[in-house]
Amino acid sequence: MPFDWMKIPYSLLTLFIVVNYGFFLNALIQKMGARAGRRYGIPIWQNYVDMIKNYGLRSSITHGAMFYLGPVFRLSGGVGLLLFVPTIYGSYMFSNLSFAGDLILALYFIFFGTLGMALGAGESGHPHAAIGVSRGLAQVSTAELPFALAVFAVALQYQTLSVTEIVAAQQGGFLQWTLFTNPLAVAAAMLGFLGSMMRPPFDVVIAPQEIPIGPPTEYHSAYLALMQTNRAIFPIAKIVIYMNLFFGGASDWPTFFFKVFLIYLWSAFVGVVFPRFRVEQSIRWFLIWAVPLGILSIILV
Amino acid sequence: MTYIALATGFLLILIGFYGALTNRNLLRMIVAFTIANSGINVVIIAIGYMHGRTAPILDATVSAADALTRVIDPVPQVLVLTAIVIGVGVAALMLVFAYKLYERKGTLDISKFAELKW
Amino acid sequence: MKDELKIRVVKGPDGVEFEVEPLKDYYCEAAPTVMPAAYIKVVEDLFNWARSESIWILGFGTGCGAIEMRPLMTPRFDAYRFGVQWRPTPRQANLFVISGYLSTKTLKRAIRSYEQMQNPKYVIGLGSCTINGGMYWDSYNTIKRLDDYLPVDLYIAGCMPRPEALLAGFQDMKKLIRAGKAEGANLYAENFEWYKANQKRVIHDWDMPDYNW
Amino acid sequence: MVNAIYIIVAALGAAFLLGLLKSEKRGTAYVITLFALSVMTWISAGWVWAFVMERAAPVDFLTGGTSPPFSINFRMGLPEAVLTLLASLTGLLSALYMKDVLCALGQRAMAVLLVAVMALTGIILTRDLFNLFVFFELAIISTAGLMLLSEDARALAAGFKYLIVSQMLSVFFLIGIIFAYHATGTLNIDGMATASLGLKAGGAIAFFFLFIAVVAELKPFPANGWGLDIYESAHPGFAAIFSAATSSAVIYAVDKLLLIGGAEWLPMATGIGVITFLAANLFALPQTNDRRLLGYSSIAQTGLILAVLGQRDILGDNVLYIAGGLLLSHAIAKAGLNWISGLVAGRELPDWAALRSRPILVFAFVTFIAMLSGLPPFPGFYAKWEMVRILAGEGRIALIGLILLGLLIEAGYLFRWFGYIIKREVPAQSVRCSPFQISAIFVALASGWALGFVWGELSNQYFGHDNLLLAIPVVFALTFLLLDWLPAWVKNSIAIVGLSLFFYLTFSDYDPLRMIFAIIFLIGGAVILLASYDSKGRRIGFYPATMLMFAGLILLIRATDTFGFFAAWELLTIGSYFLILRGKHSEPHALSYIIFSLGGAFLILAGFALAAQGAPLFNIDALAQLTQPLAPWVFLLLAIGFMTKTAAIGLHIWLPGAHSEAETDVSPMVSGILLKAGLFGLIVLLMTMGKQQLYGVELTYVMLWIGALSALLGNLMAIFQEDAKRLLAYSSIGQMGYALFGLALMNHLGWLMALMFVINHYIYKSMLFLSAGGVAKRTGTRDMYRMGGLITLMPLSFIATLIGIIAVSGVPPLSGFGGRWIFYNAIISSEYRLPMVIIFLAGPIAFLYLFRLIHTIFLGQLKDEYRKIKEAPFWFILPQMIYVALLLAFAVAPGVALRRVDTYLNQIFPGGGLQWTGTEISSAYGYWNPVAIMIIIAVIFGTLFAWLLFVNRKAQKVKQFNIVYAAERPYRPETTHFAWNFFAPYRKALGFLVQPFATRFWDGVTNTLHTAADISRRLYNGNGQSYAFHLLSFVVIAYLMRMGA
Repeated sequence: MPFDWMKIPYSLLTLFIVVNYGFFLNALIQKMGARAGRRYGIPIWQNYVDMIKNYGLRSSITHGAMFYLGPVFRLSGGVGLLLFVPTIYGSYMFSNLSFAGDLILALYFIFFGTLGMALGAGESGHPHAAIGVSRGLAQVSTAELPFALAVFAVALQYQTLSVTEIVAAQQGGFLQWTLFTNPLAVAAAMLGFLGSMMRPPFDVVIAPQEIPIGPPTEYHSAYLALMQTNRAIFPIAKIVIYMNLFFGGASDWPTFFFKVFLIYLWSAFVGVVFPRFRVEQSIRWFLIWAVPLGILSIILV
Repeated sequence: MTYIALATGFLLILIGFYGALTNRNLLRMIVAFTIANSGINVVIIAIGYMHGRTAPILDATVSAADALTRVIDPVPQVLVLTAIVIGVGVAALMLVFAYKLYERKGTLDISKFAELKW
Repeated sequence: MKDELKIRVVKGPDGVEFEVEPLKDYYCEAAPTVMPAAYIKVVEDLFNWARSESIWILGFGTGCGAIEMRPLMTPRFDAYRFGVQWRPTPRQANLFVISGYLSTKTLKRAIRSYEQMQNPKYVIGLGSCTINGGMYWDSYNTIKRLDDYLPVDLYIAGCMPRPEALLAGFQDMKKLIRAGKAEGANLYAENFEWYKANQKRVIHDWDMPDYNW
Repeated sequence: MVNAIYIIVAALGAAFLLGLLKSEKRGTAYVITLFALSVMTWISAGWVWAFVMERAAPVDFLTGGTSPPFSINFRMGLPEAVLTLLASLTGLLSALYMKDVLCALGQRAMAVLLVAVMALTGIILTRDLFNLFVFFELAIISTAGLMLLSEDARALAAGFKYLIVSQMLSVFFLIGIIFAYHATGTLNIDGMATASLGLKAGGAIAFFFLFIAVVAELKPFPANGWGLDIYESAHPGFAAIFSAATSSAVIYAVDKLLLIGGAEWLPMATGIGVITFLAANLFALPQTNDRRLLGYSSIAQTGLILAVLGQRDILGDNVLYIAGGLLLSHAIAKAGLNWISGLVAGRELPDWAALRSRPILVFAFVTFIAMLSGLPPFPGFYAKWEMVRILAGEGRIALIGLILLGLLIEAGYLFRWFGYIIKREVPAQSVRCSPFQISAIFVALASGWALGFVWGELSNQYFGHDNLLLAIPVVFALTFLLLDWLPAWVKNSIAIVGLSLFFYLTFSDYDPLRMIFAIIFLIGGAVILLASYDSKGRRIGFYPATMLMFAGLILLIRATDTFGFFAAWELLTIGSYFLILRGKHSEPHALSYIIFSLGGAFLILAGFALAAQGAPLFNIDALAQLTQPLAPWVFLLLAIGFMTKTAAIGLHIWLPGAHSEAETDVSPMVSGILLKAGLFGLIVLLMTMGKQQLYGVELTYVMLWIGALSALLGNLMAIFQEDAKRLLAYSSIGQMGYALFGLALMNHLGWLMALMFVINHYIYKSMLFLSAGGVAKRTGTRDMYRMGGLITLMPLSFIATLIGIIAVSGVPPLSGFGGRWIFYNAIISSEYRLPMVIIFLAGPIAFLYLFRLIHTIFLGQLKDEYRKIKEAPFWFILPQMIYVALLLAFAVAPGVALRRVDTYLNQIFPGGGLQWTGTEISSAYGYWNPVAIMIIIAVIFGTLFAWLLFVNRKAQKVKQFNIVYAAERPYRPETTHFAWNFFAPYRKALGFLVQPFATRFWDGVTNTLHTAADISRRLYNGNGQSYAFHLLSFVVIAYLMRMGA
């Protein structure tokens, strides 16, 4: 199959837009959180400055090969996730590298970064990193479940695993969105979404004082900069999937920005309202509240 | 007549079994079995007996020619003879065992020889 | 020295015995080096700007002044709007605020945490105690001059200085950084022997490598 | 041919001659005894030769010059010839075996021995009822006499108890004889049979007494306490005769009597036989004394044969083949085992560990217990197969169930015993034996194998099955027995070459589906065997076992009929059992493995038998033609049997121990390869039988649930393991659950996914087991929390593990993802929703244990004592690297293996397959492009890595304690390595799911059996009078049941 080399600059363009939007959105959401606490909050460009600062640190240490590879895995996971899913529906330019695989590829690629990050954190030899990973994996294993169920309900509903086709099926008015055609699946997925965004009440994984921010406790300078970049890309990439599956996708960038913002806002909204769960509490919470919805959605499809 | 003999025989067998099952003394048990053996011998004879005939011995009184009609069936008699011999043999062997057992433990109580179990 | 740091003989799974010297085998022995600025000035200026606008404070309260830092996170003072944030791990922190008096016991932890921060890193002495011992000038177990032990970039005087003073201090700190004058880490590396001698003079149960990477 | 009477004459003559000798001439006396026994053996052997080779007709020998009923006649036919040969040969070998004690006791003892053997041959030969009685009494008297040979002082009491019982029996016998005679007027057995004794007045009761008197000699339950006492206390040489020859003779006597009784007495024989078989095996369970155990086993075996005789109405002519096979197996094995017991000093079962000093004795032991358990290639196996086949054909299902249950219990205690021998500490007193004794055992051993061959030939001749001992893989495996003196690396090379060569020679035989299995079994086996080069020395016993397993595996995929399939199944089971048993602490685990496996195998046997409906040769493909109501039951039996091997949840408890305790290079074999045998069985089953419904429940749907639950619970249990290999073992349960799920989906993609799992699981599980094994070898522990930080010391092992866990977890770009992708496509087209949910839950859980595996071993803190360890041995690393390469290759080009299978599956599930366009693979629902994925990820990863390397080029490498530790410092690596109870929160939340319910259930079953047996066997209180009472009750109960029936 001849490869269309223009895919590469196009993909880089998508990447560029998403990175910037991610930095912006992260700061914005942080600011909104601050406003909810009646603070002014960080400047909107703060995350850029932080990243430059981290690149600008003169010294760094390494704990070994996997310590090095951890952030690389992490960011590759984020970038890959973004690029394996078409960003803008109907646009060849922003269909990215989605020819490589369908929804399943994206779903499983989410774990690429998680795994690599966990390995890097492990290599640091820090018990807090390991504790954080242990918590994170334990929590994500059940948090992903309602999402996986919902995804599958959607795949069953539209009888396809191709993201493009799923979006295509939702065109023609917002009532065609999965949100309205299969509300149970969306409900389950959106509850699962909370668990994967590392915001309260599910952020015991990175408990800042107890296990100083968990897995990345040893990471600094450029390592941290890479991970910060990922923090800009990854939530967006993930939200893109949600948007495509449940909210009709986006056929142009403004719609994209708007929908991504709203979906992101959902986790922020819950995050500022609720206190923190212990890990076993969140596991039970997902199993009791989110998973049954997912199961129902699969059965009722 | 036959029935009395048969009944006696079975009674002896039962007495023998009863004795063997109720007496703990080895010698008494052996005696009981001898009684039972006698009983079975009587039974065999009784079964083989035919009314009005004579013992299956060919001598002056019974010629070979009319033996078929005059003597009783010789086979049970033969069986009894063999059975007696065997019975004696077994009884003797049991006595030897009893003797040896007594030598070993100084008792003839069978319940004392229960080391082998389960 | 603590028992767990003494040389010990252990037996491997194959039955061969060998020595383990914790300080050598478990800790990096390298000394700190002076880290030059970026070769291109524009780049260094950019970095200095970023460093000044993104000050990550190590969340380590060493003395009573720590209480003055908490209000900075609250709506009333909200230091975040100045690019100031707190990090729970020294690896990610750039600024170490020694908040008030520093007992010799805590000094050891402060040194360790300071050394685990990455170059460039800054120290602010908060309150009089860090300048001359303050009201504890004759105490048997606090240090008197913080500058003898760690390279201090800035003092915020007072007993205690209020959060507003801290905010003002951060602004001054930013100016120092932007001007490229906050080179405490390099100073520390240059005068490493001197700092270590001072530190070891007051810390009698020294039980760590000379430089904590 | 020599007149059979000379058998008796030789013995009697020699016995008399002995009486004439002076008592000091013991040497001469011994020679005479041996000579007489040899003559008897020779005569019998001559007859056997005549019947077998020259197809001679049975001959009657008359004694009194007239024909019966006026005289006693002996008959010599094939069974008689074989049995007399057995009796006299056992006598001869025992005489050799007992040389010391016979010479010490003098010619009287020898005379008694001769009389005993003579009496037994008499019992076999005579056709006269009263003569039978006489020989019986002679046998009893001589038995009692021979009891005095024993050094055990308790033997006296045992002899006396025996005499008590036999006194009662002779009374019954005589009553029976006289009444039978009275009714029929003859004493000739054949005469009575023609006179239809049972139909005459009082005939039934007469026969009842006859029958009961002879059957009671077989020590039926519960009237068998005396027999056990004899076994326990007799001289082992005599116990061999008592067990092998006496039982056989008496069984033959029963057989003759049944000729008189006719068909209506057969159920009674079966009933007594089966009850005895079960009870004796059950009571043997808690037994600790070796000889008493052998006694229980002997009683059980004779019970089984009695039951078989009771089935002669349906077995017909096959009864000789079946009962004969069982009887000869039993006789040889029991003689051999009793002889061995004389060489062992201690009387507790673990004392037999002394045998380990002589591998030939261990081999003999294992041969004997295999013969007893009815394992291939011994006669018992063929007999078992034919018996179950015919019984099933006639619908005697309950009987099959009881017999198989008994066999399973018997195998249980026999293999437990074998475990003691291999694993327990060698006692201080070693094996003491003379060349005579060894040669006796050796003859038994040789005849066991020879009979295996003969029965194989017979099976070929009569039923068209292949002789297992002629199958090339089996022969190849057995050759290693002879080559065991060679150094391990030579044998290893031969094994690898053999496996590869066999593949090369046969690869054109396989369809694409079987091809996958053939490659995994043969080539995969060869690759794993590379790791075996690491073993030094000779590694006695490893190669025969391994090759036997591989022989079974390869025969399994080559089998076309159910017999071949089942035989292969049992072969691979035994082979793998021996392999697993080799592990250091694997004794209990190997035992539970063999019990579960045999249990499963018996279900398969029953299933096949049920399917065949009596047909001697049943093609596997013919399973497809089965119809209701039979088909679902066959399906059920076979499916459970196969799922035992794949360790489906509930039947899984053997797997973790067995796989984790096995040796380093064995774990990958039993996990990566052996588990596939179960999957292959399931594939064959589902391919032929398809979906089946039982009471309206679709069985594949149930399998779907089982698969899903196995996946979930296997994974869940894996995350709580501290032991690396145990973790991998539990993970296998989960992985097999996925494969099972895929198969049970019964659609094209489901099967493709299952096959993908087959390949993947072989590669990564073998790799991970080798890697974990290599680490365990270096660190001396398998507890992960004791390790940590090994990445720098064992980088290659780390890479293998890393690649392995990425592949297992299904993360792109490695091949595990392909499996998941097909999985999703498979379930999207399936209408089963609920089990899907379960398997969804299982997916992410895999990450938990996989991360734990790599983290706690290779990352984190390195411990003091492991600072100097080296990379795993080269021979462990080499296959791992091959697997890494394979995984990467398979990840990029899954089509190499799958495309042909995909096409092939179209025959079974038309449509619904995948499209292969260029490098892209697509289904009706989705698509993926493995090459593109690999390239994209590599490019992204490479770019970012290069960037990070550039910006962090000056990073200072620090050591393990250079971590921020809340301003403190770590104290010791042990307290800094977070590894133990790694997923504590998970346990808090979901720990209730992994309560060992299955383990508790099976423990409960075995405990109940043991306790019941332990309480019930107290029936045998050792008192002779109680035994007499048991006998009477037995007679009464038997009578009441007979009359009731």
